[in-house]
Amino acid sequence: MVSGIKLENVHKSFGGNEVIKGIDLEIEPGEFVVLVGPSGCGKSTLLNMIAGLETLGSGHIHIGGNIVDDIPPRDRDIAMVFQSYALYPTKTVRENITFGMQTRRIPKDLQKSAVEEFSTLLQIHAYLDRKPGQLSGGQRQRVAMGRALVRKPEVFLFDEPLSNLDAKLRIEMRTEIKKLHQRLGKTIVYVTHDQIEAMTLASRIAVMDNGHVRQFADPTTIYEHPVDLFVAGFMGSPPMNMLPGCLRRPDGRPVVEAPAGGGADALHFPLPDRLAARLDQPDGHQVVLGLRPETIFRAGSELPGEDRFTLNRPVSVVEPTGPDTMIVFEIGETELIARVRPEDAAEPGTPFEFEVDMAKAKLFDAKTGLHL
Amino acid sequence: MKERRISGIVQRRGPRHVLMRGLLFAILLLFCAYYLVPLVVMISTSLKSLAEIREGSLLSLPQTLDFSAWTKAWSAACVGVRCDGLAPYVWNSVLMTVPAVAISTFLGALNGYALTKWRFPGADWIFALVLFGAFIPFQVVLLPMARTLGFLGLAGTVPGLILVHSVYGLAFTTLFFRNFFIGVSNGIVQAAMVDGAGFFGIFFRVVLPMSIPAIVVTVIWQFTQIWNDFLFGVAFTIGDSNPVTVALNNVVNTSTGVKQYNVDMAAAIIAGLPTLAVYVIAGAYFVRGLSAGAIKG
Amino acid sequence: MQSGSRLSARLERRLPQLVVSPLFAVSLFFVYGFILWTAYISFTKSGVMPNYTFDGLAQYQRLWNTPRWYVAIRNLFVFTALFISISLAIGILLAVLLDQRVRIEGVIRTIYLYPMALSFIVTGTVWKWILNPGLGIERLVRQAGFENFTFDWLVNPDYAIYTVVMAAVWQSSGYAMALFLAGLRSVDDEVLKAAAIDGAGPWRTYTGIVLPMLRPVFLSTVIILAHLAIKSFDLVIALTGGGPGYATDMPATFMYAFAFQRSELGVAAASATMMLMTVVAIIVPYLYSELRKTAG
Amino acid sequence: MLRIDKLMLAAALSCAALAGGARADGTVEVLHWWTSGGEAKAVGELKQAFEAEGGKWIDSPIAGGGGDAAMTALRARVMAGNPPTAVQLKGPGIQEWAEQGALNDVQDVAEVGNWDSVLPPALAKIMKYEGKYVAAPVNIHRVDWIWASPEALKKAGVEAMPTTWEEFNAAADKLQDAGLIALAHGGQPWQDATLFETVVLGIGGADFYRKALVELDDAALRSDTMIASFDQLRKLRSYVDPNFSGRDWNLATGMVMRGEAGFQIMGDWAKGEFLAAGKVPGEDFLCASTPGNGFILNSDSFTFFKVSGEDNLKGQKVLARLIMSPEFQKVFNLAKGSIPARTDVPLDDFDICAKRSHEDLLAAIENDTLVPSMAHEMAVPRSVRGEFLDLVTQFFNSDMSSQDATTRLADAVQRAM
Repeated sequence: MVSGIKLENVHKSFGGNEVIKGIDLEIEPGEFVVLVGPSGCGKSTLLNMIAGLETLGSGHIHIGGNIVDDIPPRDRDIAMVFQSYALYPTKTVRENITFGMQTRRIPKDLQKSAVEEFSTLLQIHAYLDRKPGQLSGGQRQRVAMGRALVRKPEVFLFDEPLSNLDAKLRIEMRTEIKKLHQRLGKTIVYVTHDQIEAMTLASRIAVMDNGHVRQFADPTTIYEHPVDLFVAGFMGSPPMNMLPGCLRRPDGRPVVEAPAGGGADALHFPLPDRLAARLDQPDGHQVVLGLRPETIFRAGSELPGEDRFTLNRPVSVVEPTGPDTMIVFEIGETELIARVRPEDAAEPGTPFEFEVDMAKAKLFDAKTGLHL
Repeated sequence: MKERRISGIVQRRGPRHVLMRGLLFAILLLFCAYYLVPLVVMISTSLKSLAEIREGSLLSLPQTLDFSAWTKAWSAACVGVRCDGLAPYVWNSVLMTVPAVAISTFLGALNGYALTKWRFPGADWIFALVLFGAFIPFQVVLLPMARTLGFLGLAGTVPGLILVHSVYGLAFTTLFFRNFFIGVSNGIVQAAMVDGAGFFGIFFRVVLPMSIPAIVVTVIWQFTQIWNDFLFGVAFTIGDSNPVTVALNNVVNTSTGVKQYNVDMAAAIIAGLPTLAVYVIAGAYFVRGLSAGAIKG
Repeated sequence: MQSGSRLSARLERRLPQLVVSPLFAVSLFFVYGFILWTAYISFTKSGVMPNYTFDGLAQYQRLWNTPRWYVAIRNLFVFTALFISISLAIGILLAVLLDQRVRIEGVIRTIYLYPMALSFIVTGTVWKWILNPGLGIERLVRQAGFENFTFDWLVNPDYAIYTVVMAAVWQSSGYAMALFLAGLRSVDDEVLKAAAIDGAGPWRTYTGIVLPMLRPVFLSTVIILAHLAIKSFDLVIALTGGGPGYATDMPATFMYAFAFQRSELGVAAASATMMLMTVVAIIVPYLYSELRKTAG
Repeated sequence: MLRIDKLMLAAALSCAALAGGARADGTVEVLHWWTSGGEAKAVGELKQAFEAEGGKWIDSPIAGGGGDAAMTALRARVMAGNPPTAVQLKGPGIQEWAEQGALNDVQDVAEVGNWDSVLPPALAKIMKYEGKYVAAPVNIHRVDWIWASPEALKKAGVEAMPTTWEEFNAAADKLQDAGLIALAHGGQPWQDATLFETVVLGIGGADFYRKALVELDDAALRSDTMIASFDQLRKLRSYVDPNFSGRDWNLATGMVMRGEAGFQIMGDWAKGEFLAAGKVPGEDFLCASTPGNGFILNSDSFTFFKVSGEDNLKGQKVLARLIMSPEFQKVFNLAKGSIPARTDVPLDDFDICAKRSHEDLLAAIENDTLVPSMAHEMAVPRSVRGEFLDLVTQFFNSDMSSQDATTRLADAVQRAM
């Protein structure tokens, strides 16, 4: 049986400073949930509380249907992988892996077979008798995973496990973790500040900020339907363009009016019907228009569609990434990024015809930050 | 002190936990008593009258507080034919300790820096040779040192004593700073070099400001050692320039005459007060400095 | 101009050596020069004052024929072994206990550490009182109603050395505690968390994981304590004066007594030379390992 | 107004001090370990006398361990080439330093003052090196005293002060039976040795004492008399309370003073302790010589080190003259509890114990029973004395047999010679 996790109104303060401000979260058995957010948002604290490494301020935590508020970590049937790997430096790799079983008095032959099984799976067979100090970063990472896996717990907790690896190894290990999840089917809670890791790994993502969960949903929903400016801005790379403006209805249809700057006329972004229908805000309401970089491209480079809007701005910076090229331009005071095909790029300073797919535009209330 | 983040690990609460916690505090407090008893006895004796000391147990607390022993120890106890108390000698000790601590700490920092961040052939050997000097019993060097001071014309002077303490403090100060600097990234030095700073520029502007923890540990150590020294003080100073430890000895170790234990104890506490204050005030930094690398094997 | 700058560049490159060379010269003279002088004196007829007439091994013969020297050596070994092991044990125990989120840690730590600040010139008298059967602990316990309680180690030649150990441990164990506490604090928190997840209780966490990680701290603490033990002088003089009889004599006090009380500088120099050889035997392996570790 | 007066006074004083420095009649730096009580007062007398002559006095007191720390400093000072003008140094130590060529003689002062005729010959010999005075004695202490508490003796039914060791033992047994401590003693090597030498004098007599403890005659050291002496010392050990170890002598004196203990065997500096507490000799405490008709001599003296510079040399001579002046000898010894080193100083102002001491001294000179103290560094070199102290204190603190002690003592003395 695979355990789910349920958090009920969880609070935590450190010396009068509230870091977790009431979180409710229900994680289904077998789910891969990623807690993501900027540093200091409370995601690691929350993970530590699930692990029992941090006491609860108030509220309840259930694992596998049982309240574990006062259960020490060893009895929660969990395993954890740490950012620094936290291997025991004076023990060999084998001893590191079996330590948890030793403390639980698991018979020697079972320990041995478990080591066999997972060292093969993680390809750490060759250095079982070395000390952690003699291993490379990637090898240590594998050992840390081995230590977590070998006890076959119901829940795995990962605390930024890949952040100390170089880019290539990180992608490799990312895939490996995903494979492991698919193979074992255990519940995983994974903390990272890297939104790409969150997107690639998660079955559901909890975006956290300042002690709150802003949004808890599957990656697509998070990306396509962020509930507020924070989630919208945090997920996606390069981040979503945020253009402040105000709501106008010049001919009955709502548009977003943004000053173009430099004495030019203000721009009027027409809103698609789907969005327009929902709006009941009065004219002049301050809003933020959210445009993902990939929804801005060179005019005519995509098949034509509905709700397109074109504008002409000079290019300020060009940043090729290989598959795409980023073009930075300005509307008023705001810098925007467009993701164009490399062959569509232009020299900085030259005028450029941008086309915006308004069907994918998001609209937020400038005051509350909420999605409209 | 750094906040421990593991302090939140959930533990089973129950009678067993309460018991263990009680045991923990019992042991801690027991040791507090062990460490405190001598000081408490000293303080309580210093506050008794001579009559009360003669009658009662040495370990009992004073019935009435009598501060006259303190005044006497500070300004009226007789050291030889002079009866000005310890006050003038405290000042002698300050005059000797402060420059000696400053010199040995500064030179230790400079040497530790040169030996670790500008490694040159033989640096380790030099360090080993210097370190061995920390283990020399001072009684061994007393006579040749006296001859040397006489030769330098520094015999019986405060500068002579400062020289002696600086020389024999160097081994430890160099050790502390070397161990600290080993843990400091070479990149910082290299970056400063790229910026055009030279040997001393890097030392004063980059390395020294970041070695506060090591400086604290070294200064505490040196201050305690030098302030508490008796042997060099007695051998290399004359009469009125004696450090306070020698004066204390003269007050306490009377060969005849009635022992004024309350004055003795007050004098002893006065002589130990500066080092005590250093430990109490800088104690937290001391442990922090130690963990910042001054103790690495 | 150019040659000038080349000269200064050359100077700059040699600067580290130039800076270290006074240190080197000072040690060479004030440490090694003086050791050689002492070694030489041990082969002369020196009595009241140094006398440079060569006298062969006579002083060593005299030294090794003096029963008191054997007592001093035996005491040094007994004292050093007990002092180091007890200080280590107490230091570790207190460091581990203080590491258990004790709220008043700062206060307790200061209490443990303060004896290091005081010299035995200051605390010797009070220790004498506490340990004296007629004045201190024994009397106190007897007054409390335990008439047969005896604690007369200070005045018992067979046990007096243990009272010296008690006072020495009092002074230095807090320092050992500070070193270990510093060591514990430098252990990565995540390792401790990992141990908690792995199900290790406090005992297992410390003995199995944390303490083995403190090996370097262990080593440097032992060296610092050993150097205190070898140098211990004030302590013995203040507490027992070497007595009862000369039961608590140590090489340092032995040397001092012969050099300065008895006008037998030659014997004193011989004993100093033996002492230094002991120090070499202890320190050189440490230095060797130290150098090998950092040479890479 | 008052303020101005004060200022003027201060100015006048500082000018006086300066002027005093300028017309100083010699400078002396005196290294001593008399840092408290009657002793410090006694040194103060010397300082005053010296300053009255216009000299400048630099005081270098170093207390502790009967001068051990001071001797350490002295060696360092001589090594460094800046010895003090005068050092509180005595006995064969004077000869040792003289042999090093470290001393100045004050023979001219001694001849003018006719020292030879006023000092006991045994003492004069110690003060001289190669026929010239290099040191000046300030006092004579008698070591072989018994101090007693009349109150305790009465309680135990002891009627007279003992005159033989048998009587002493009998009295001590009575004291113990009465629940008192028979012998107040402090377990420090020099105190143990003090007991030892008074026992040797009492058992063996002055001639034996001289042979064994001064001339270090091997046969004497191995003789049955020596064994008998150790037997008596063992006996004394049994009269001591269990907490004696490390106790300072003045605390032991206090025990007699309070009537807790019957006897203390200690030199006449113990008298100073009684007097300081306001006790009257003959009433509140009793003094008697230890058994045997001898006089164990201890004398403090100032030894003159090789200083240079006219100012220092002059000061040295003035100091030598002052120390030996009858006026100073009287004042000093009244303060310290001893008797003058000069035998021609009238003792009218002294107490009965001092007078008795003086009479015994003259008699001892007459009968040739004046012997120098071994325990107090008057008889043998410090190296040999050290061996005596080691052995005696070892004997006192263990159950070594007297036979063993005798053999080991003789061996140790041989080694040190």
